[in-house]
Amino acid sequence: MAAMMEKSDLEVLARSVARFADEAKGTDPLPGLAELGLIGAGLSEAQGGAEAGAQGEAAIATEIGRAGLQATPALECVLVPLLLAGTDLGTQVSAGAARVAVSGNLLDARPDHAGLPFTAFGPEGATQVLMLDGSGALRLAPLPGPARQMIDGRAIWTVPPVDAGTVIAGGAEALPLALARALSAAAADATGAMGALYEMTLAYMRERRQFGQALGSFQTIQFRMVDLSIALEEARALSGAAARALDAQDPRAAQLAHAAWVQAVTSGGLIAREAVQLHGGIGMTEESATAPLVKRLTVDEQVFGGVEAHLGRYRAA
Amino acid sequence: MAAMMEKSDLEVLARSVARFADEAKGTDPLPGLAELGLIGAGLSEAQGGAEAGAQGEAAIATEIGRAGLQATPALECVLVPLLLAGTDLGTQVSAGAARVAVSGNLLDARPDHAGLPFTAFGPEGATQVLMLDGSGALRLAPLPGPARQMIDGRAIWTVPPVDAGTVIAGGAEALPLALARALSAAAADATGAMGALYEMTLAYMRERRQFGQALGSFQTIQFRMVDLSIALEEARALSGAAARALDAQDPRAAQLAHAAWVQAVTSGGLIAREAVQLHGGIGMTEESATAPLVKRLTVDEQVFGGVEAHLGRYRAA
Amino acid sequence: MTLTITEADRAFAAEAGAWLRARLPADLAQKVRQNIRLTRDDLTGWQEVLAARNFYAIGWSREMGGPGLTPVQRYLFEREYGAIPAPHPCQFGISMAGPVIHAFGNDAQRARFLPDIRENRTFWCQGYSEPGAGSDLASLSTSARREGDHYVVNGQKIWTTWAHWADWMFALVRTAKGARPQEGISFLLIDMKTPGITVRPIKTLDGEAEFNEVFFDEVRVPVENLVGTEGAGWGYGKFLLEYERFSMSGAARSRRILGEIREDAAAMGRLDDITFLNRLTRIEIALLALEEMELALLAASEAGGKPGPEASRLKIRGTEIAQDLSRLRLDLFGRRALVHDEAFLEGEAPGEDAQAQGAMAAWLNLRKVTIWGGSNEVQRMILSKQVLGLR
Amino acid sequence: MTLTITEADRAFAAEAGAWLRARLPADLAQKVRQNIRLTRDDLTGWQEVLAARNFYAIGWSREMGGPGLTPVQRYLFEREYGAIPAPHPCQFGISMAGPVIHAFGNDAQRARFLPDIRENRTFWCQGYSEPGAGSDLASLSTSARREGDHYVVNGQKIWTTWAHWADWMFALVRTAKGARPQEGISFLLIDMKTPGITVRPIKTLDGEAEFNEVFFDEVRVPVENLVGTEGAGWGYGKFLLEYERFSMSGAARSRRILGEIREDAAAMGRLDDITFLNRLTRIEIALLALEEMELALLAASEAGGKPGPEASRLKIRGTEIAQDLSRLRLDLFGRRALVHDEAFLEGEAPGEDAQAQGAMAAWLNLRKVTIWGGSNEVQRMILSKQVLGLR
Repeated sequence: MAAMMEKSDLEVLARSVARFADEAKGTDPLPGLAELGLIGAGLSEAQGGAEAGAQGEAAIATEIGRAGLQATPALECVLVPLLLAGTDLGTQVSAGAARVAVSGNLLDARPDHAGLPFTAFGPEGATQVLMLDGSGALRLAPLPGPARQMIDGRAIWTVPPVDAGTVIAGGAEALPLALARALSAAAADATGAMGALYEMTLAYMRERRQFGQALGSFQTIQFRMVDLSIALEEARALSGAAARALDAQDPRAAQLAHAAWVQAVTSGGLIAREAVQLHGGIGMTEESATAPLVKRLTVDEQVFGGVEAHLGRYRAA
Repeated sequence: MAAMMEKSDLEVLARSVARFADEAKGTDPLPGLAELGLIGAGLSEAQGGAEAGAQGEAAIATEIGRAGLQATPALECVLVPLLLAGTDLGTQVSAGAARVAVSGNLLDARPDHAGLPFTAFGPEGATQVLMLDGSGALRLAPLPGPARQMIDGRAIWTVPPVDAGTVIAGGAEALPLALARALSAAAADATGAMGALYEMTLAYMRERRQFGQALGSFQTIQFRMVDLSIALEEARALSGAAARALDAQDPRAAQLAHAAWVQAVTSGGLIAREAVQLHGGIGMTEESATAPLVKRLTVDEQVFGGVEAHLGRYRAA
Repeated sequence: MTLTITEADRAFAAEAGAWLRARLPADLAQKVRQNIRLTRDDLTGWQEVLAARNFYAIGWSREMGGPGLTPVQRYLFEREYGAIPAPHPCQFGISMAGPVIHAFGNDAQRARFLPDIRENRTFWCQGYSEPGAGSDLASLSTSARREGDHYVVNGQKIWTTWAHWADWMFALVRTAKGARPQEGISFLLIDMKTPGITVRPIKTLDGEAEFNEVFFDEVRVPVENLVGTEGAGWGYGKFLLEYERFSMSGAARSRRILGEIREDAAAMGRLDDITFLNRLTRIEIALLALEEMELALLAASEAGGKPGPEASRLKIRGTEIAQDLSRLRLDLFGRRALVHDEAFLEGEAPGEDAQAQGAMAAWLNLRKVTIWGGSNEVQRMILSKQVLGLR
Repeated sequence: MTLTITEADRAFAAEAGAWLRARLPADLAQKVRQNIRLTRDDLTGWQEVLAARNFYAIGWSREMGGPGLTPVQRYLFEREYGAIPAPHPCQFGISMAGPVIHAFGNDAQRARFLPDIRENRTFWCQGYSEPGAGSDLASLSTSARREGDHYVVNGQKIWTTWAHWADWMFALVRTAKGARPQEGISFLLIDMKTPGITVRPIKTLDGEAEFNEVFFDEVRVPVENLVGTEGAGWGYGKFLLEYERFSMSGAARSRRILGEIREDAAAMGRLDDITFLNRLTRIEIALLALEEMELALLAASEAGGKPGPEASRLKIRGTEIAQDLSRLRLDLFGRRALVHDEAFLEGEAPGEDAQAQGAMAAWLNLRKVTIWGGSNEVQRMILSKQVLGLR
């Protein structure tokens, strides 16, 4: 058995992250995350972590996703700390003193980028990127310039195809497990975002009146909300199962992580689309509290890969 | 321009087929079809037909599908007469004096049956089957034995892999156009069946009461019926377009036939499933007027091939 | 919420699974695998095997004379059971009549009916639906008028599964006209051999006749066959519907069928067909989610007792998944599924392509699962009102 | 039902298409192709080109000073128009204000407003929706109280596309409280330069600001700007909604975008990806069906005049298909669509991967099409009541 938090500890952790996340909306959350020990919290104590394991990472990601913070916990709190565990840079990352991005091809576990530029994701201000080089080695390369923005405000880089930088010893071996944990955290993040969207939509259906009655009294609305609630429960069920399996070192863990992500994309896509449609015009606007979450889910699907890619990786895992 | 019936002639044809079809329910309809000149009606007068063209064939197929007769007009009234046009056997077929089945691999336009037994479809009592042999030639082979039944009562044979029988000269060349016309008729047949199912379901929603009100007054039911009506219109639109394009010798005609079939399967599948579900327990029974039509649509999808197969053939056409 | 599964639980499940696999007759397994219809003897014969080890009334407490499993053990047992191609046991006695009689009946009724149910000596059917009251049970109209120490029953039930095989029916009947339609409904146990009962089979789309209409013409039922209080039957009926819902996910069975489809596809060389594979994997992931939702609900109800209306989610998704699987199987076999051989389906003749032949009938037959047991529309009504609070 | 297309019709369409292709500025075409936001000048400049040949008010009769096309010619023109990456012309003047003024206004209003609309000298917006009345227009509350020869308008409109660019608004306002909410609504033309009007842009998900809130604070509108009869505005509004619905299939535009996606996919070497291809082909077939449904409705209305409520089907499917296409495009570009460059989208800087960059913003922006113009839910209500007769 690897690190596995007790249920009561997980609830305490979730509550403290939720408090932080509510306050950190609209700010750069990384200093606060570092201060609270939430970067690399899933690492063992020997590696400087809090033994929170995959379930702890999922709890952190869920609350960050729910609040729609300008962070990608699957990368900043999970993948980068796991891949750099035991290095000086890793220690700096966990302390909030260094910021490292991750390349798209690494997320795909595909060494070949065919000499083409590739994308990288991570915290604003990162100066280095973890990537897979042409030989499949994990490499830490300099980022070519300042970040650009994605539509939800998070950072993206376009990186020229260089095989420069330092090879991280043992990184490629650590990759499969680290990616599974990152994907589990990404799924948890999505469940947080879609859970908040669902609650906002349900509240709006109760309060908004049209044709002389609450929207929620129309049977078509009721049935659609039921289907959203089922989609949400499905995503939560698989996200939780993936994190528990990772902590239990269950041989199905990597498969479950892909399954959790497929379900997160499926449920999240439905909930995001319906949240906009059911909110009507308001849901189309920047001003709606739903907007950052709709964008977050839409962006993350492309960052971590869509359903079809992960159906294949599920079968291969 | 090939044979193309005027709109008013098509309506007269449709009405007379409808009259016949209502009377022929539960009987062997082939003698009557032959008597009315509906077998091979799409052929030119020189070939012994009525110059009804693809639109006439579609009108015939629609009414047979609507009534759920024990016939497959796409095969018996269209494909076999077209492939045997100008032969003595063709004349006998049109007169109702001979019955010929069609192999599944011919419907797929795939010569290879890899030495495996294959299926054949056509009228009860057929003794010969049109098939593609291993070299791609059209061949008329003896049927090995009496027909078995499909779940909707129509005939099916399992044929051992023989390259016996007579090669039909020119048959392989006539095949692409004949198959497009057969597919167009199959789509028309399906629109007839799904149109009848839709009408029955709409009537039932108006009359059946539950929880103290007509089912049709529930908004979820209303929206589902709207979606069925749209699905029906889509199928009708493409089925009509395919038949008109065939008669106009439009180069897009074969493509449109595949498109019409894809739409027929998509709309027909939805309408059949919803007809059962919306009728509730009654819809599950043999006694319901919906039963033969639900089965017909389900069977025909497998006989003529499902969506994925025809998406590919659409692109290749 | 996670379930605590002890080593003892695992050992129990492993042993039960091994026992089931060893006992299931090969010919019966093949019938189930090939979607061949079962006879009454097929079903009761197998239930006899189960009952001999007290595995038939599997959900019953020790107090009821059952094996007294914990919810976790029960879940693990169902998982083992679903993994083998065994018939789904008739539930009307063990999961419906039995629990209601135990909960609301009197001691004499318990002593008279429960042992026979547990030991597979009586075959039960459920008299709920009526032509005018399918999903809307409150509007039922079959009447029971009191005459001395009998109720005289008149009316009609429909969709009565296996009424033609049944010894007993538990029925909801109207004993009074109440202000609300739910009032005045009573729960009656009816001996199917009583004069005045006519059973007419209803064939379903696939040609099978598991449903029936049951007509009651002045059928005299002794008053001692009333369960609980006259007029309180609606509450007992609802108790059962919630019970039923939970067990209707069919996840374990779907898991087995998924495996069978993968085997069939491998045999047909279809495992390089990405379109087919993606459909299969999507269903597999939906099934994983269903299994985890079931576990979560089990964990939540482990402390709190009976499952809440959230169980409607399991019924909805479980039945949708079962239908998706049967459709995938039909599409996999394609034209090979088109021969419809009544003799084969009745188990009277070997099928020439047995694996494929049942696929069409199975797909048509499975349309029922989103209709019965409270249609999926009714489940969505329950969820929207009781869980989401929308009205 | 089939449409009769004469040789003259075809010649007209071919000539119009060639003219349009020759006139469309390359930089404007590129902006449209890359989903770059348009400026007011982009739009009015192009409308100027169209108006010079009387192709702007394309649906207008000769009597209104328009080109007087037959329905078939109009359809063929729209097909040619949709095939080029040209901006969708602003419809509020030509398709909405103009036809209502022509049908229900007086001669003075016709003379004053129609030529300016036709010749692209005035830019119009539509004052329908309100915060409390989106799809449910009958409950609108912006008031117009009569004071001498003016109406004094107070209240708020929302979702007013291009109000920040508009010279004029046509608005539904409440001039009286009627027994039914539809009564007491009037149709008013409001000069956007009138004191008391405040326009506040609303940014949509994609960062664009095409929608606005418009606030009215004691805004004085001369009574001669009332169209038709006071209190009869609801009828005029409905006249427009039906008009709008028919033109909202967007089939020609979707056909062009489908072609662009195929080109992009070919350039990316994705045409051997069966999963992608099947999605593309499914949408293509849905689009074919939409086109044929549009033709059938056109043929049916050729004799009968204006399109009926059946046109709601075109709106529903047309918008769903447009969204499916934009989603396919987003998934095709994947991570390449993730850079969000406001300067690029504003047309102020070249994009480094211009073809891909607009895909995310376009997808988010297109969520609106199933909401506006009568949400697709409202279209389904119309169809179920008016076509299916369910109530």
